[in-house]
Amino acid sequence: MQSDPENHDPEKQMDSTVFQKQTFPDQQGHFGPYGGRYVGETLMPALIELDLAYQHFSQTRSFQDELKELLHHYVGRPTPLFYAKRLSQFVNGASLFLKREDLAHTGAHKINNTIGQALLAKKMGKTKLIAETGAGQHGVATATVAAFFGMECKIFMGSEDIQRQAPNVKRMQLLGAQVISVDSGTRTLKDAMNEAMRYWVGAVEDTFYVIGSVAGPHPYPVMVRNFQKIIGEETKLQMIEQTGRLPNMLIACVGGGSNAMGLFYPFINDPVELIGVEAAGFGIETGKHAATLGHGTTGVLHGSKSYVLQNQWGQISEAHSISAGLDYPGVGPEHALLKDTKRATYVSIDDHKALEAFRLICLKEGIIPAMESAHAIAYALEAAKDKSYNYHIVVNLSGRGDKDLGILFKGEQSILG
Amino acid sequence: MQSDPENHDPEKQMDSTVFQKQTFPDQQGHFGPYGGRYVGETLMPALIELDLAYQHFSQTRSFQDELKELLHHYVGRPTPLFYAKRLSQFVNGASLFLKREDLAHTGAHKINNTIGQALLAKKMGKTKLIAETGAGQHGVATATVAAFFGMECKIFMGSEDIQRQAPNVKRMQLLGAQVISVDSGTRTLKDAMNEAMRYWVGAVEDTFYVIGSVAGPHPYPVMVRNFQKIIGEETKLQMIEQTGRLPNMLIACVGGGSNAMGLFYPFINDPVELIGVEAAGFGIETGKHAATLGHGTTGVLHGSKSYVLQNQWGQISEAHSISAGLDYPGVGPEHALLKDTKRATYVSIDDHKALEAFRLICLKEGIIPAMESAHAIAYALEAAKDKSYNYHIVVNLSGRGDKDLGILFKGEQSILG
Amino acid sequence: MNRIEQTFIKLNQKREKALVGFITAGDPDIQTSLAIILEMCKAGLDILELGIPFSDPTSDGPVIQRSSLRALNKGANLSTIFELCATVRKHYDVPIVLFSYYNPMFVYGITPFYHEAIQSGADGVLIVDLPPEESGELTQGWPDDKLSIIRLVAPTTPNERMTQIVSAASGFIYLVSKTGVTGSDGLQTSVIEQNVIKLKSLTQLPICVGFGISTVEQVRQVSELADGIVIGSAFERLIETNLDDPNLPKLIGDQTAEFKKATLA
Amino acid sequence: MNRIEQTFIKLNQKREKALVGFITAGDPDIQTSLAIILEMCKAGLDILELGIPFSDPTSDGPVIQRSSLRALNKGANLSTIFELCATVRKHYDVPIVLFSYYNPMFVYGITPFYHEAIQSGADGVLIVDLPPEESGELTQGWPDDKLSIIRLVAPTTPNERMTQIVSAASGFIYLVSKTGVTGSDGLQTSVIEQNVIKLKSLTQLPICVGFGISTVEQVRQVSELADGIVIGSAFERLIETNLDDPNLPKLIGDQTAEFKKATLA
Ligand SMILES: Cc1ncc(COP(=O)(O)O)c(C=O)c1O
Ligand SMILES: Cc1ncc(COP(=O)(O)O)c(C=O)c1O
Repeated sequence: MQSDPENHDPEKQMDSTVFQKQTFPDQQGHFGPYGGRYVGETLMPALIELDLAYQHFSQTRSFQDELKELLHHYVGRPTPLFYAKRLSQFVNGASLFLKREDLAHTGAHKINNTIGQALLAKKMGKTKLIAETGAGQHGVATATVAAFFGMECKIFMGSEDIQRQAPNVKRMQLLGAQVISVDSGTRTLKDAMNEAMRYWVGAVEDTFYVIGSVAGPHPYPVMVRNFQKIIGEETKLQMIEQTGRLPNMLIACVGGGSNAMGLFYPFINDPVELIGVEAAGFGIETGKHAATLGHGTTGVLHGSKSYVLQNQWGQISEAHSISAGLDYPGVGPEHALLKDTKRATYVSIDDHKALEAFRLICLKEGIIPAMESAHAIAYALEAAKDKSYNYHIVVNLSGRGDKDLGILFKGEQSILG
Repeated sequence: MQSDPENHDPEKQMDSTVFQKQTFPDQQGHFGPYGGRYVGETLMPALIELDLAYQHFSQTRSFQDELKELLHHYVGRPTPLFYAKRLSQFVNGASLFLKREDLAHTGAHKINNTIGQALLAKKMGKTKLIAETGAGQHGVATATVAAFFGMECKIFMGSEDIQRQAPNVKRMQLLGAQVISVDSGTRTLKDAMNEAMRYWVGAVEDTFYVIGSVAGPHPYPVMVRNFQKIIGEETKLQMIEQTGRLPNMLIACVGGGSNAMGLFYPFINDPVELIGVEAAGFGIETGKHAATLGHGTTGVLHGSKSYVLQNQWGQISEAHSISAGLDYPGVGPEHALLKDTKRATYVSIDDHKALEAFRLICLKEGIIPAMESAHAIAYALEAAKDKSYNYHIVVNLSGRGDKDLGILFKGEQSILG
Repeated sequence: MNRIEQTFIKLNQKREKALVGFITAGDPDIQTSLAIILEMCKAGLDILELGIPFSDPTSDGPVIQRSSLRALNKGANLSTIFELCATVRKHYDVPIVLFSYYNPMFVYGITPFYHEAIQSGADGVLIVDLPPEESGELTQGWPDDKLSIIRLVAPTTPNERMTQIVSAASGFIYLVSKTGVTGSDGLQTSVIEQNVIKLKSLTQLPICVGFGISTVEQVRQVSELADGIVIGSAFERLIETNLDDPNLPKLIGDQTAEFKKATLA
Repeated sequence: MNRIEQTFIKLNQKREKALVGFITAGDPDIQTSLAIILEMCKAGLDILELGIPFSDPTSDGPVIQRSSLRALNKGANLSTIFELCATVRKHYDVPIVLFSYYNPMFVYGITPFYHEAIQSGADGVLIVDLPPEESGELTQGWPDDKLSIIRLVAPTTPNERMTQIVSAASGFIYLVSKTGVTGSDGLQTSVIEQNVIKLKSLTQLPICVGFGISTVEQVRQVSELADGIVIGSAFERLIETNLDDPNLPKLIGDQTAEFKKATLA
């Protein structure tokens, strides 16, 4: 009963050379058969306005200068690219480099995007920001820029995630944002996003919805990717500076997919392997996972067409991951295209392996990573194994793990043993 | 009965021009009448060895290169210097610039020092690190570099601070350090330091004691200041780059005094006002404060002579501050000299005002500061008031406030209201 | 001429307005749902909007969210819903509009969906999150235009865009009364009136107004402005508060009759 | 010749070793402390090390930390301690060494301290955290050398430094038996022996060994190597475990007598 786009979408036959001939998305936000705008009519005009405003302002010199300035002096960019000598020695294979998004203001890559969107909101004359959040990083990053630009801010967060990522809730509150607990559905990121969209429908005139990943309706996937691509741009320069050449492989975790797209995009036409790592949760075989690209099917969720985790009737499934930021049954449409064209490869890492990698990088490099990022590291450790040291792998350390202390400790006892 | 050094120390008559004629400390670690080495004989040889090793290695090219490299790629230096436009507009006086040590790896300036000391420990062939910690930031920074250099690590922390700064305890544990709860005395930083020194006496052969501030016996005050002075060096370059000239005033909080010395030192012979902000706790008049320079007397604590909070019999008093990192009845000896010569001015800010400033910078700039740093900001807000916008004040944002969420929230309720 | 057109012609002649009733298919279960619908038809419902429950109904307020959840928990799916539709069709000639989010249709398959819908007697579809821009895939997959495509116009829709929307629509136009999700409070009749007037200048299609209409008085007010009134959350709220009442279908039927009365001139 | 020198000469003649007893002045309170000291002297204590309690005793283990705290909580301070010292002096001729951290002395005032100490009959000082490098301030503040300055040598002290230390010392040399704070466990007689031999080649001063000596057997062992044995934590532990016993001074006296016996050749 699954409508398989392979059958009626000729574009699905594209291979990875397509990126040399064409840029994505098209005018309507389509990445091949994916993307687009699937929202209620109330929101359509807002999305069209947003698209035009984004196209206009993002091209102006003043917007670009202001953004650059903020990224440098406020966010702390460029973030370092760090050769992880001890981790590399430990795996005794490829050389591992870490892109240190954990050092960005608020502790993750998310702020690259929120500061861009908030600046756009300001230019558009919007006075209020809303956002959904899973791990709370996007919520904190949005609350931060809202405070910075003097805007009102509401953050929608699943009540389960509020439990899992308590410190981030407090941070948002200190930053003056109202955190709205979402009790519907799975009480995680998916439902927070549902609720944010519902709220937006009623407040669309003065409210800017700051989506936190390369998901959602057009123009969000392209806009967020463009705000995040600074990660890859810096990485490229830094690798060339530090090693004299491009890396062989890039690895990033994929929740909605923004840190991965940000890292991958500037390398899309380079001979560099791109690997996205999804959360395998309790294990793919248990069905309790968040490997949307690896084990999902085509569908429409949160305003765009992409891969989703769903049952045969098109009802969205519950995702599972120890990491709230990956615990999402959807994924950005550009990743769907990268997968189908085989330009990128998507793998998955379960909770257990992510915890092991988490532990390892704490102990070997003195860096406490976000649980999300630990998934990328875990896969990097595997990928590095049978390679030589002159094979260079860049792993996006998308965030720091302070927010995860709660899930890592039951009372005073660490679950890492 | 107080022995007042003014009476028998001719050096006490020095004024601030002395810094143009002389550098401090002398060979034995004296900053005028302050500093020195007041420790049991068991430790003296270790301090002498450390002094020689520090003098030797810190001059070598390989040490300097390695440190520079680590500061850049691992710690994330240079940290930004950020013009706080909204805060400046709010006070409507001087222009405020924030030195963003909160963006350094592990979230505070402390790592500038621990990475230097750990590198030195490695060169000296030591295999174990110990440290005291108050706010936990120095403990985390030490645990971090211990993991990084593959060394064993023990962190001594007062049991009251373990309560106040719970997230940092977890971080240290994740980084593989053993956190040793200190139940003696006031159960805060002072006693953690006592206990670390005691432990060191018994383990001095293979163990390097990483002191976290410009306190302790020689060579710690000079060594820590030199590892921290990168803060001021960067600030100088950045101010000149951003404003074309030196700032008018520098403001930093003073616990042991390392972030302040690090900021001040490179400006010591420049026409720049230096202001250290101590914690006034419940208020100076209540006697429950930590304003060592402002309201202490000369004494010997933790191996060096400086100002201390003590009673008439030379028994050390309990310090009080909402901020664990300032809650210390001693202070680095170089500050004592800066105070006596009037080269720097020391003021104090109580818990209440620190909280207000904390709140303000959260809401105005989207930055959650460490409670320690909030003291510096609070004073900056006052100092800025009657000045014009072309009076430039740099405030050292010594760390981020993630660690302080516990003390700011009682249950789910923020004490900020 | 399909049943929707016929209905509006008939109503027009009788100088009545259309009462469009939204019911989540399968809430609280398929059997009761059928009983409810039959009672509604008996009570004079003009058009049935049969909601296909979706796990993530982002355009809906809490009442319809909960009704969708109840239906899904009792196993409602497109297969049972087409059966339900066919059963209704056996008893009544009421036009049936299948209301859906796009994903359940898309996953079922665009073309199979079309055939099953026609087969079970449906007359139109209203796909809440499928704007004209994204409709190509659907219309290309459909062999003909026997299923009307009801389109939404919102208070935020600019004039040019209205033109574009109505030209892609058939059956009737669903005018969203206000910005907000279904079941939101408050009714601004002046806004509705303006939008109806604009739409009337653009299309011959009947205009039905929905979102947040829940009282008889509101039905009466909107009846003076538009060709039809859509009631959804009000019915679902009644279901929710009387879940254990064996008389539930009758209650909904009575409510339908009351609303219907208010649509008479 | 002061009392310390006289004592060692006498002991030497009797072929005995010195039993040096450390007691925190004012623990558990000034009265009991006096009673304890008098009993110790009666039991044959050779030298009294009278500890001035300090709030932050970084060279001391938990036993002496707690004893300091008890004394401070009961109000012990330099004024009451000088009185205590003077009272002991009235009854006994035992040499009294004031043991202190530098801060209480420094804050009292170096010169006033000297005069009060002499006045109350003290014979020397041992300042645990004042190395020769920092002693200038103290010696410059003192009018003469009537108060012996006992200096510490540690197992970590290199040879050259030993020379430097002993040349600044008077009274006796306090050889720290091991790396660690007071009250630490374990005794390495071979290390002690080596250090005593080294020191003997550098100075004529008697060598007393302390830190971690707590049993009669250990006293016997160390007596064969050095000129005196310092016992501190062992006494304080006895105080701590018998705080409520009215017989406490006697208990300490008995223990002193036992230790003293072990110092006889
Ligand atoms: C640190 C971190 N990494 C990764 C993610 C996943 O999001 P994305 O895939 O959009 O980068 C999150 C989401 O919250 C995050 O906080
Ligand atoms: C963020 C922060 N600032 C300041 C301090 C105070 O130390 P210092 O005066 O040595 O900079 C601390 C100590 O823990 C700290 O964590």
